[in-house]
Amino acid sequence: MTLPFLIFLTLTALVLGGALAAMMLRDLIHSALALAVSLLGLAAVYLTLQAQFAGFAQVLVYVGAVAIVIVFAILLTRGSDPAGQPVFARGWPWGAAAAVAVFGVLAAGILRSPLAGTEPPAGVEAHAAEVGKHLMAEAVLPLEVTGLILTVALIGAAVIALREKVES
Amino acid sequence: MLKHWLVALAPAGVQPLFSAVISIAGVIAVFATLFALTTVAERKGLGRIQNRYGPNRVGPFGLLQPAADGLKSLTKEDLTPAAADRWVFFLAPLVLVVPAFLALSVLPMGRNMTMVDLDGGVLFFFAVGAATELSVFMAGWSSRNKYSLLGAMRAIAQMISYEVPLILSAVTAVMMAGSLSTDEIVAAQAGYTCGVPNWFVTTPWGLAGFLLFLVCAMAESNRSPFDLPEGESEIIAGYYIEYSGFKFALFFLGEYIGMFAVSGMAITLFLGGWNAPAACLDAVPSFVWFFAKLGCLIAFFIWVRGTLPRLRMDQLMNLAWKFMLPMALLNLLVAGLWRFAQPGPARWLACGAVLAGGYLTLARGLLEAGGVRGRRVYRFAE
Amino acid sequence: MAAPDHLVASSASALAGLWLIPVFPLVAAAMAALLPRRRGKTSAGLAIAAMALSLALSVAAFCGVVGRSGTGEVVRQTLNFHWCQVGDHWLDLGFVLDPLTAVMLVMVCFVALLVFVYSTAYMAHDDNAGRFFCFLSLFAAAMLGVLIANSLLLFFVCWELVGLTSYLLIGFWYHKPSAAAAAKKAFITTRVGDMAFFIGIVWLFSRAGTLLFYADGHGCLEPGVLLPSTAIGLLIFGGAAGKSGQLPLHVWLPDAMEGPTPVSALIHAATMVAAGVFLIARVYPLMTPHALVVVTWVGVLTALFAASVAVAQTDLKRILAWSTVSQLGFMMLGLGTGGVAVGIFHLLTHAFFKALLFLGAGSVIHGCHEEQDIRRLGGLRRWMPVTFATYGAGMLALCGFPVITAGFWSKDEILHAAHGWEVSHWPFFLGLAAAFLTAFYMTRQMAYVFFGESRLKTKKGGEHGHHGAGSSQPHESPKAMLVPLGLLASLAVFAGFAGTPAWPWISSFLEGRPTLFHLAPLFEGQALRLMGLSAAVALGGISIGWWVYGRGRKLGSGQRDPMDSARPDVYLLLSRQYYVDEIYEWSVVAFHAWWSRLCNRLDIWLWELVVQAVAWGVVGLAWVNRVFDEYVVNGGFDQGCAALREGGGWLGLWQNGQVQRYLRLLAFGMAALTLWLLWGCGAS
Amino acid sequence: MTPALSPQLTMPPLQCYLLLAAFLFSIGLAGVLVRRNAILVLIGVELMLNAANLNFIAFWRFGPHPEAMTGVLFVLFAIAVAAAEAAVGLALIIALHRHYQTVRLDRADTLRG
Repeated sequence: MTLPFLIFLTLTALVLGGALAAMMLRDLIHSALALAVSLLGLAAVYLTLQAQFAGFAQVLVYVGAVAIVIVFAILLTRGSDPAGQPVFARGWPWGAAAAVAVFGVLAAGILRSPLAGTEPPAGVEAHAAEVGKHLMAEAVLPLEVTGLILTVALIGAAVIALREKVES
Repeated sequence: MLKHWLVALAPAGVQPLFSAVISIAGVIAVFATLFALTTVAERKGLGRIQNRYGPNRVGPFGLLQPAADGLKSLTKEDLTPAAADRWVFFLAPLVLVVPAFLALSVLPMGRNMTMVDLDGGVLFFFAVGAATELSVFMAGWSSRNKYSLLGAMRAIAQMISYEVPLILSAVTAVMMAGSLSTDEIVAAQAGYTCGVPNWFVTTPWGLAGFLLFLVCAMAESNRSPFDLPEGESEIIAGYYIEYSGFKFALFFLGEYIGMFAVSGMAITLFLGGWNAPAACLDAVPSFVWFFAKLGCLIAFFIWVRGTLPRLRMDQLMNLAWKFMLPMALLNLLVAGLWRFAQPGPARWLACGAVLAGGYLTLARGLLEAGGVRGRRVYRFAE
Repeated sequence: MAAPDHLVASSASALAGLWLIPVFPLVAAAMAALLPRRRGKTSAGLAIAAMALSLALSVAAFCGVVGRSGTGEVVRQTLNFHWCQVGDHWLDLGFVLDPLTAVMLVMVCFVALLVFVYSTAYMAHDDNAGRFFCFLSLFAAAMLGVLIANSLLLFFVCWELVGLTSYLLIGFWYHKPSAAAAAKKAFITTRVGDMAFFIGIVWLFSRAGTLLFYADGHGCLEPGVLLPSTAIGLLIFGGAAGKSGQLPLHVWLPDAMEGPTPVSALIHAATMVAAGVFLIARVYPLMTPHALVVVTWVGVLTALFAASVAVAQTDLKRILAWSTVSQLGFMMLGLGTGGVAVGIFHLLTHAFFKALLFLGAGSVIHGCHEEQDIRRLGGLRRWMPVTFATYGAGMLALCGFPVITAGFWSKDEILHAAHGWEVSHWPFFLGLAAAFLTAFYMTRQMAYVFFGESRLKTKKGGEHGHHGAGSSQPHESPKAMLVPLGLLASLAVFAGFAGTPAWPWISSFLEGRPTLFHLAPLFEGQALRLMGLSAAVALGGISIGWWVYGRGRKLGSGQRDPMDSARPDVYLLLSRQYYVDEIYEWSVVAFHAWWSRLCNRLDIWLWELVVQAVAWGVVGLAWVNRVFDEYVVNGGFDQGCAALREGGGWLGLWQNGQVQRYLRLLAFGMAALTLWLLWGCGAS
Repeated sequence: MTPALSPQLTMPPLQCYLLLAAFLFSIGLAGVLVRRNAILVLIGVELMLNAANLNFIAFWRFGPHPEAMTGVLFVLFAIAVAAAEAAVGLALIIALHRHYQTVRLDRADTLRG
């Protein structure tokens, strides 16, 4: 029971707890916040994996942007459905069963996989400079494309959300 | 130095932990005091600006006023609205304060006086800064109050809008230093050329970036003239309207710490961090310079708060999206130009010209968008 | 009589321009068709410009041919190309340029150009002038195509196009029922001839395997390719008769005068109706002696018949139409007895003076407010002297006034040839009679129209917007109409000298012989006697006509025609055109009507019965079928459908728009897939 | 924030991370499959994406060639794309809300067969 393992367990608890809460809670705002918590935990897990850059980006994007946007959406669509309705959709046990099945299969696969118990190479660290070099070297095309996608998504989201107003 | 001596006292096994604890304690102590001083300084400064005395009763020159306030807020009844969402209501101030302190942890306050030297330091800074918005929202939403919710909405809109130019203007410095680590950025600004320190602010792009960063910093820390979220005259106190007592104090603290943090980041990025303004002054301990610069910025903040009126919402958004963002992008471009053009007056002229042109066009467009053309009319009371 | 041998100089230089000749008017027609309706002037300009270009090109071609001629053999350039493949061999089209084509080209282009110019004035006040010039250009294109065609197929195509445009132009004023009827009549009547023509073409193709006229020794006109057969010749002559209004297909031509006068001048006097003659001249090698006998007889009979009918007509243009028919008969006579040169020579001269006459008549009609009845005209020489002079020239030419007119020489050639015909002498005498009658009725017409005093009614003044209301005075026509008249008049006088016995340029040109001038044949007894005879006949006709109608005698609607008073029965017969129309009415048309009625009866009583029986049978079967359907098939089918619908309903439950259900299925599928990957693949 | 953690301290083995990712993924999947609120479905999708990211990072860290940074780069791109996806998805949800006055997925079944 080394220190890293303890840290890992606590973070796992944070992540999974947050995720479960996000999925189970009745109040949408709560689930959004729980999501933020879970993602924060995940970012921490990245840090334990020496992927600092990814972790910080995770926090910046998810906690700083996505969570906020989700909250906005929740507030904007509030009051559309009367309260006191069942949280779960019809036939939700099937869904749960499906999820469980998937988890079972994945877990089985992971446990049976030959990769089990591979030792991590030592002294690996994702330095921001390294990441930047790679981003600018072999991953430059994906980078540009991502920028394009983001622009398109920005405009598209604005258009979709605006459409009704434009019509009326 | 002091720190190292203390650390040496500790048993070897727990030295890392001990050093960490010591530095954290030190930082908290220092900035808490700074916070206290700032509050009183601000009140007195505003008083002077508004032609009155300000606090001058408690202690000499009212210097003990903050202590009195703290005591008051501690002893005040801490009440929670019945309809409030207790947990969120309770968590919101913490979520505000903790990241603010975390953000402090990457600031180099002096030579080898960075608590945590991450190589993604700047990124980390902004990442934890993002938590502020969440906390503001939590506060505004959980207290089930129209005004607070309005304030929260305003605050989030404002922060999201201004975070973009903030980060973009910071990126210029990162580009130049070629690193995200705050230490290296400061190191990149060390040294002097013919007496002038090589702080980034001494270059055209650096100056523009610094100004942009400063404006965005004001907006991020909800200070006047960007204090719409807590505009007393409009929505009484904004998102923390329902908070009282110690939680309110925490919010107050959080806001100021946030201000310190962002000012510190401005210093780190553009004002050469803890570097002395002149070679001859290197003997002075480095953290002095850092805090001196911090003091100047704080004074500047107070001055602005006392001087400028509050913006309107549309003006706020116009400024963010129609001026700050394009300006920051242009500044990014200019930084690239600077980086790859060979040194000389030509470089200066070119970059300056580009920035000036962009500034003029954007400013004109902004004025037209805001509809604030024409001479200003002064009215004097008889 | 055709050129024994020919020299095929396929120098595309001369021929490259050749195909352009019809293309210009075609383009003009297309553009005019695309122009807005009101732009009559523009399309007129287009048409005239195109015609002028064609004229220039054809003159160039003509000069080229003249330059090459005189070598003792016919210079003939051809340009053939594949058109489409039929079975295993090609249908070829081609152009030919030989003296015949060249002469005709120049004539057609020249007359057409004059008529176009004339029409600009004549149709100036017609709203549809644009359409008019479009059709006219189209006609010119088709006609030129006929001339330069080197393939019977191309010839036939252009021929039919000519017929179409003739139809369109006769019915140009389609709002007049008579015009529409005349157009239909012309179309259908010529169609009868064209049917024969077409059968002849097909037959020829089956015999010769090619429709090219001349193709380096493989053309159907060239010796040794096929031995001519009388039947084919007669069939082709049927087409020619239809187009040229020979007996018994002449009925359409007089009615065709319903069209605008320029049309009558260009199409129904100068060019199209002459196309029949040209056809015979073109395929002369196919004409066996027996066929030529038929041609001769038909020609001469037509000449006499039409001339006699013309005597008793009272409509200005109808008289000219009948005289056209009779002159065409003369041409046929010339072809039959004298050969290509004789017929074509008369064709050319006739084209000039008949076009002249028609244009003059048009000028008269134009000046007298659309008055066409010669009994209501009169004394016009005072008001329109130019028209009078030119018309007189044309009239003399038509009558064959000795020596100084073209008609005299060409007709003299024909009579000469007829006299020299060894089969029979009758055509000669009949021709003389026709010539006499021609002179007679032309004199009559002149007397009616230009002499005596005016019998114009003053009622027609207001009808024409373009004359001031009430100005009932007949007036001279504008320049645009007079200039063509003058040109044609000069040609009507001088064209004849191209074919005098002393200097038989035309015939020698057509047959490729060098032309030499010596007066000997002119004064050689036989020719001299014949010339004297025809001159006497012409002068006699004129003088008798003058004796009967001239001399200031009272004429007009009030009085009966002198001939009428003399021999009413004959006059009636003639004026009714020998009742040919009526005869056709009683015979052909009546037979058709009877036959159709019979077919109708058969339909109603015989076939109807059969159909009814079949129908009842079918209905009975249908009943059986229906019973079977409803109680046997439908039962099962309905159940099937119901089952399908049920199944569809059940399946539809899957497609219930619930995203999450789809996703669940997806998830299960994914799980299953992964399982298979893990164990299924692992095992194998 | 555990920069003090140095690699020579033995880390938990790969399966732990993979299992965590699988569990996170399943939770997100379950949320997608059982919640009626479209926004929550979107949240579930985000969770699944993050599970995938975790896998990337883990494989990068434990993989034979960490210096290639493949996993990290992939995660960065995934994060960017996920942000875009969230924006568009939420915009869609808002449009849905405008159209049907609901954000319940089982109400938006216009495509019912």
